[in-house]
Amino acid sequence: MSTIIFLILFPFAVALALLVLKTDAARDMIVKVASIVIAAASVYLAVQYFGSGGEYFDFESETITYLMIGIETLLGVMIFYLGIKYKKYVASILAAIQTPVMLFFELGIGHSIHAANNLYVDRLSIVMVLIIGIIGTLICWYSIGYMKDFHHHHHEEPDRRPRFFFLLFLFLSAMFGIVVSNNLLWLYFFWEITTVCSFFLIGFTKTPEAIKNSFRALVFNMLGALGFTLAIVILGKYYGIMELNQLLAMGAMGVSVVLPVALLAFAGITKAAQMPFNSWLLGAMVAPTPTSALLHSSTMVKAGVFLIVKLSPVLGWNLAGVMVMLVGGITFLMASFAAISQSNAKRVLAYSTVANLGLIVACGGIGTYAAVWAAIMLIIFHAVTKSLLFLCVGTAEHNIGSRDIEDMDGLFGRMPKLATFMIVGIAGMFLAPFGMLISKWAAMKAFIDSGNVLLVMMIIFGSAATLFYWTKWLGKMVAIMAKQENIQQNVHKEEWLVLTSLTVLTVVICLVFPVMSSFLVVPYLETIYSSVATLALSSGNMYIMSAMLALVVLLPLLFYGKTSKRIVPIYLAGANLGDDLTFRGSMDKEVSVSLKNWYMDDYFAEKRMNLIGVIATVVVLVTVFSILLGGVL
Amino acid sequence: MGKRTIIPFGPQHPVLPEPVHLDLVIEDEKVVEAIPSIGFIHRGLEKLVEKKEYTELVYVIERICGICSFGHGWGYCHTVEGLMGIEIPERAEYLRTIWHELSRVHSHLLWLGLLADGFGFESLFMHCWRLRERVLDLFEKTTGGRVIFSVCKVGGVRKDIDKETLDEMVSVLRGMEKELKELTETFINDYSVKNRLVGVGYLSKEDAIELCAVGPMARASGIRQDIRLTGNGVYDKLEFEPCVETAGDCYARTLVRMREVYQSIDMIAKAVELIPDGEISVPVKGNVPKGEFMARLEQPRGEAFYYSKGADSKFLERIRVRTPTNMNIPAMVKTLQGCDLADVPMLILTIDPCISCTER
Amino acid sequence: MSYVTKSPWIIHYDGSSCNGCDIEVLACLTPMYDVERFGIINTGNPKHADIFLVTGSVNEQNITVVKLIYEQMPEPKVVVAIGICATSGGIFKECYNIMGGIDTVIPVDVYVPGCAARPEAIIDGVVKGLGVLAEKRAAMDQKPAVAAEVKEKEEA
Amino acid sequence: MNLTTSIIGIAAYLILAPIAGGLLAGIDRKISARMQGRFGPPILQPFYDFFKLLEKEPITVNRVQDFYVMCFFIFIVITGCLFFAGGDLLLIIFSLTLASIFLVIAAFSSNSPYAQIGAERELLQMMAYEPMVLITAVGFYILNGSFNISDIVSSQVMGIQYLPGIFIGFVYILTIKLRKSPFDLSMSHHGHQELVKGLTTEFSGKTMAVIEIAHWYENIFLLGFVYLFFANSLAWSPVLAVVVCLATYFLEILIDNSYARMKWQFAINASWIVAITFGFVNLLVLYFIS
Amino acid sequence: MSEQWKIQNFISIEPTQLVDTLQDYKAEGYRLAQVHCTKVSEGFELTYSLDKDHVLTNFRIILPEEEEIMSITGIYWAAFIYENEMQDLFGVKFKHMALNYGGHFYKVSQPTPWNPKD
Amino acid sequence: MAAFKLGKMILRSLFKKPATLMYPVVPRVWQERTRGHIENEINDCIFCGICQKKCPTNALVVDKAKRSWTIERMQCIQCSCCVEVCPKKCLTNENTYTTPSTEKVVDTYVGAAPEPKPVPKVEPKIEPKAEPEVVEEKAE
Repeated sequence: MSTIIFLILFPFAVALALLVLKTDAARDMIVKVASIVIAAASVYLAVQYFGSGGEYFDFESETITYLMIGIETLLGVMIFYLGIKYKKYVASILAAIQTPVMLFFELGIGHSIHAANNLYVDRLSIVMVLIIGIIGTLICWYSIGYMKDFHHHHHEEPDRRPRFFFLLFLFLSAMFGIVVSNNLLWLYFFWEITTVCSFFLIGFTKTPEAIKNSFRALVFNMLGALGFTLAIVILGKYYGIMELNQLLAMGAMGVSVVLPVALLAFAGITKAAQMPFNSWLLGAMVAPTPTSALLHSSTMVKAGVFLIVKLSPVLGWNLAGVMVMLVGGITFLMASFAAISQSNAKRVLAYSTVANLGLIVACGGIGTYAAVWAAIMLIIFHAVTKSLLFLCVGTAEHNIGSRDIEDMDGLFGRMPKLATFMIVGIAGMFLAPFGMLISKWAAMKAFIDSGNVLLVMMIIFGSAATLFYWTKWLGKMVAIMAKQENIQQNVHKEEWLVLTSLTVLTVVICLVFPVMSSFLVVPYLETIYSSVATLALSSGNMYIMSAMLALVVLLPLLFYGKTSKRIVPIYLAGANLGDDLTFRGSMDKEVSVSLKNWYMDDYFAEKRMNLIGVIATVVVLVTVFSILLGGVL
Repeated sequence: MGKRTIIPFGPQHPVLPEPVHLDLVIEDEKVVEAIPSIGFIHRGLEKLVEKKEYTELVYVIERICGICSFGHGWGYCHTVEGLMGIEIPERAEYLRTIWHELSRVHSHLLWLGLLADGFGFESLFMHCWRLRERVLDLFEKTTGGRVIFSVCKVGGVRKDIDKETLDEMVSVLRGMEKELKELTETFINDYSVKNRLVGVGYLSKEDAIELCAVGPMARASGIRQDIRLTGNGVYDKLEFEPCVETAGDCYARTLVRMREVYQSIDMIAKAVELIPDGEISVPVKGNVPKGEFMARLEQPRGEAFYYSKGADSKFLERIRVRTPTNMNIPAMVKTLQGCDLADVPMLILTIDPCISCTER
Repeated sequence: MSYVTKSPWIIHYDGSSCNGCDIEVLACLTPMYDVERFGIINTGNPKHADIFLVTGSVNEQNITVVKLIYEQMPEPKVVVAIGICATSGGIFKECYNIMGGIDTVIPVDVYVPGCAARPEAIIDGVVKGLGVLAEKRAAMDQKPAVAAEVKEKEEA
Repeated sequence: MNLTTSIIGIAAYLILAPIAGGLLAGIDRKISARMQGRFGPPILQPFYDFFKLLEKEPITVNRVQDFYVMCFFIFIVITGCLFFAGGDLLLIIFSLTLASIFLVIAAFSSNSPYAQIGAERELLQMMAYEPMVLITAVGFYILNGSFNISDIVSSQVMGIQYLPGIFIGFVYILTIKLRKSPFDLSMSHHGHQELVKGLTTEFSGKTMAVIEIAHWYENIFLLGFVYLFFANSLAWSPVLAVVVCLATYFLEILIDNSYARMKWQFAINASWIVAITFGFVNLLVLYFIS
Repeated sequence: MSEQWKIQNFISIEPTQLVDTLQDYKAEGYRLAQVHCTKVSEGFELTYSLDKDHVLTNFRIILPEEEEIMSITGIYWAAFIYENEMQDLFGVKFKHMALNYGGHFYKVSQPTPWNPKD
Repeated sequence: MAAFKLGKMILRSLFKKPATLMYPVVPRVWQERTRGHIENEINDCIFCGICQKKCPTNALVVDKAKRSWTIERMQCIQCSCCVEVCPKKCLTNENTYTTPSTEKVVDTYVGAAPEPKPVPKVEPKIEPKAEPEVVEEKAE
């Protein structure tokens, strides 16, 4: 248990220290040491509880409860104030509703309910702790160099790095809190902190756009939190429970817990940026890239899906489950389509994140053994690969001055190492022997088995779109342009270290995923599902996949770039000028060849896709909640 | 610039039988901008007036273009005859008209084939050209050449066609009509063909007038414009009404040309009925007098323009040929904007470009 | 027997010709003459082509184009000049913008006469070109050694 | 299917597929020529072409494209082997996708306009046909309870009885895969198209030969899909299935010769509409009756 | 109808009148049929032919070699082909061309071959 | 939907004999008027040189002194202009074309010395390599 407490408190302490320290050297030092310590601690935690598969702790203290209430109230007041200050009254109103309700409940009914176990660790927690502990700290490490550049690029603004790192570590602390809290009030508390961290990080640059987007994120997350609050109130008032495991147990016993579960899932949906709330995640892309990597792809949004996966045993073919799977499915489909029309790398990544979260949410909604297996696998693979991609884009942005995919022309010539990492990352997101595809495969099979044809169609069409937008990016990466200058020596050492380790991790994790599956995920699933279903992937297929991966890795090492052939200019319809980059154009001018990807705005216009998705999901949400509330009232 | 791709289209490109060049600026596949460049075939043959006598010049003029070769020869002879005040025999006029209309049949069939190839309908292309070969056989039989005839000369024609051959000509053409019906049916009604043609490259009547389009291009946009109406050759005796369509898209242009094939066949049949006996040429001697003469001709591609300026010598001072493509290129450039990349061949083809005509 | 002669792929480029020979080249592909009987495909891409059919003569503007297409074709390759314009400039020889036949720019292997060259003549010309193609292919086998020698000399 | 039959299947595929594929291509060209009123090339022409390409001078536009093309070939062969070894249908589809992506990447890597647009179009086509291919797999799975081809061919039911819609849909997208008109958008076997040679513009000589042979492998494997619809445990079903495969191929040739090349908008609209109307509805019905 | 093709009318106008005249004719529905140039001893002899209902009207301008003439691309955009051609082959100077290839319309081996400058 | 509009023609063509002429296997039958190549009945030629003067491509060279009439085969456009202007009508346009060759073919016809009769038959003078081609054609 002490490891858990350490994981929550240590990052917090580091955060406070970073807020105070102003010198670069000290900051670098602390971040590096803290990162190593946190990563080590999370691995230690994994080892510690690996054998037992986890346990519950009744860590209880009045002080902590009051402290939490106090902080929550403070946060509420602060949001109320900021809302007024920036004329974002919706945020203020939400804070004004939510905080008193929560306060009233916690001091009233909530106080009388005794929570037996406030903390717990199980294998899912271990997975999440590892992700946060390793990926999270890698990103923090990466931020050292990145933020120097960032500060350099935006030198007209005051150096806000202390605040940045403070928020980063505070966030890690809260994240650990989320994945180990069994008490819903505790969970709620950490949930709120991540929201606030995210809010401040999105508004980090304080540009009008950043402020607008940060409030949007805040409002949407608070809407979710409102759902959370209601769920807690209902659970406390009508069921008399306050603990997650009890909720699940009640569900398993057949007690109808659909309404609170639906509300909790709703909170998860907002946090996981599912439609209709996906726009906050897109807006969050104004934040510095490590923020995007950490909060908006690999961890914070994972809190949302984590909650849903946690709830999955009580989802399935009930109203809450149907709601979750439909929202997830629609989001997956529409976000995948919308990604096609994007050329800003971060927005593509954002849409892809939304889409993948949608897939995980849909898996969670189905709630069968195989679906949850797929969901957990997706969480793991997505966290690793997506953070790699985000960080690659960050590095590219600082070195080529743009985050637009179309400006990454000839990146292979300019920054070969980075381009290779990016290729691995992109391939990892959708290609056959890599993890994301394996999970998608499993997810698909789970969907088919669950008999939800609509969802099957969504994943099928969504995958087709995924293929399109990733490959065209990939194409940009592999394009060999003549006469490119190598500019990659400007990249910070820390960045290379992190990128390299993430790339290795991406590949290794795919190689060892059968191990992960059988020692981590399957045992977890066996604890919640009494019946053991067959997995999507037979061992034979896993071997084939591993062999394919080996081939994909080995072939380039053996043959890549080796040729004895005569190298000739490209075909330019007989108008070449000799350098492969220009041709003799009309009026005898020299015209540069410019090759851009397709965006198909007529078909997959972002706005239209969002609109369709939002309408569809709103209809689903409204319908489900009206039926549920109608049943209650 | 953002998402704009810039590619060279031509000079060497499989859909272009003749070299032109376009700088195509495309977004996805939509053409945003197309800047044409020509001059790959410019020979400067009008300048040969200084080196060739007016009687020999006809061989040069015929070789301005291998597809509308006969018309060029006719148009040129026309101007010289006008300058010199020569009245050519009626039979010669008839023969010229027959060959000219036969050229139109061959040219339109050729074009239909190329168009089919342009939208990737290989078998249609093959069948069009298969039929076209029958027309070429008629040419070979009557003139001795398949594409360059060398039958027109100042003062008449060089070769006569006897009665049997004329009748055979008509029966061959009539025989062709049946198979032609199947082909035109495909062009008119086939779903995939219509999908590629209808609404593509729309040129409104106003635009067509504004851009001075000529020939089938103008007629497809609803302009009743056909130089044959001016009564050159024996067209005034053949009673015809130009084929006019109003839709103004590639489909309409296809329709116009297809209808003209049938119309030309009818005209040939009628001319064969009416053709009088007599001489086929008058002797021409002496210098071309001072003066100038302009003649026009409805070539398969539209209005062609011939101008000669005499200088009281065996050599002309200036000849000038303005070909239909010249006048249709502006319309093409206009229609190219906003089309799909896949439509580019279609649009280049529907003006039935004859670049070697244009650049001479 | 080398397979080159069994599957000669052609590329056609129109220099400054009058179209007459061009349409005859095209006519060769169509049912009446059907050169696909000999495995000939009109590729339209120099990188795939074995035989370069040029019609028309060279003028100021297309001189680079003709050269480029020839350079982009992989060995063994054969150039067939079709029609008298491609052979010598023909009737346009005296025009101010004509530089002469194709052989002023690139080596021509077979000349096909005619104005316009008949499809039969074009077929004959291509068949003749096949013989040259086979010779060139045979020469290629000895070439690498020669090339290596040249390289050594250059380095030395 | 046990290990022995798997190995026999793989060996047979490795050896026979290029021969059958090449012959099929030759017959295709001959029939097409006849349909166009021409005499046509010899049946063995594709092989001549192949060997000719091997004889050509090796040239390339950069150092890497050969590698990608090689990968394309290897993964196409692996896909086919998995198929004929009776492997998992989904795995086969994913492997096929991987292979196709290598080809697209090879085209992208050349950074040449026509190859690039060809690659984009190829991607679009992949996006267009992928759903229908997956639906086909799903259909077989629902019907037989297994993705394994060995289970599908030895099942009691004949796929076509329950999957007629999916069969139609699959034949529809087969036109794309076989690169036949109206969907020969990204590369065409004919010279005259707006993209020069599309995807393969920058490949020549041996590289092109590798692509050719990969296509032969691919075509045979794709016909294998058609085979699945008609194969079951009955002894005479393989014969019927082979006949249907050939008939399907003939139908594709006929379609190739009687349609204009459509634009990409049509390709994606039509394929998806077909996937939804035939594929999805068929799946719904399947769920309903099972 | 029948003898229209024999009509040959050439109307001489001054270079300065050109734009106004063409504008008037265009308003009446004339289309541009062709423009051409001949080198004569006084300079360039430009002929602008307009067509209405299949009857040609030709405007004749004698332009001294050094003088510029107003482009008619503002009236008939399609004239850019003729004007660029004349610019390249004869060296006629045009003012305000809507689409000026700047001497790169035809790439010729010698500048202005119809009006050699040596 | 109007599909397979060409289907009938395609299927009919499939089972019909192809339209191909099978050219090299089956020799082409020429029309009477076909303009192939120019032939000179050299014995009738008076070497007046009108043909040389009128030839639009300057493909002909007539040398009165050597009594030779030379034609550059790869320069001739078969316009038959020379045939028309020939005062002796010794020129004819035969309907077979000059065979393609790896070199530019030039044929020279030399007339026998004017006086002694009878005049020998056609005697194409040997221009290296090109000669056998001419003979071959005649054999056809």
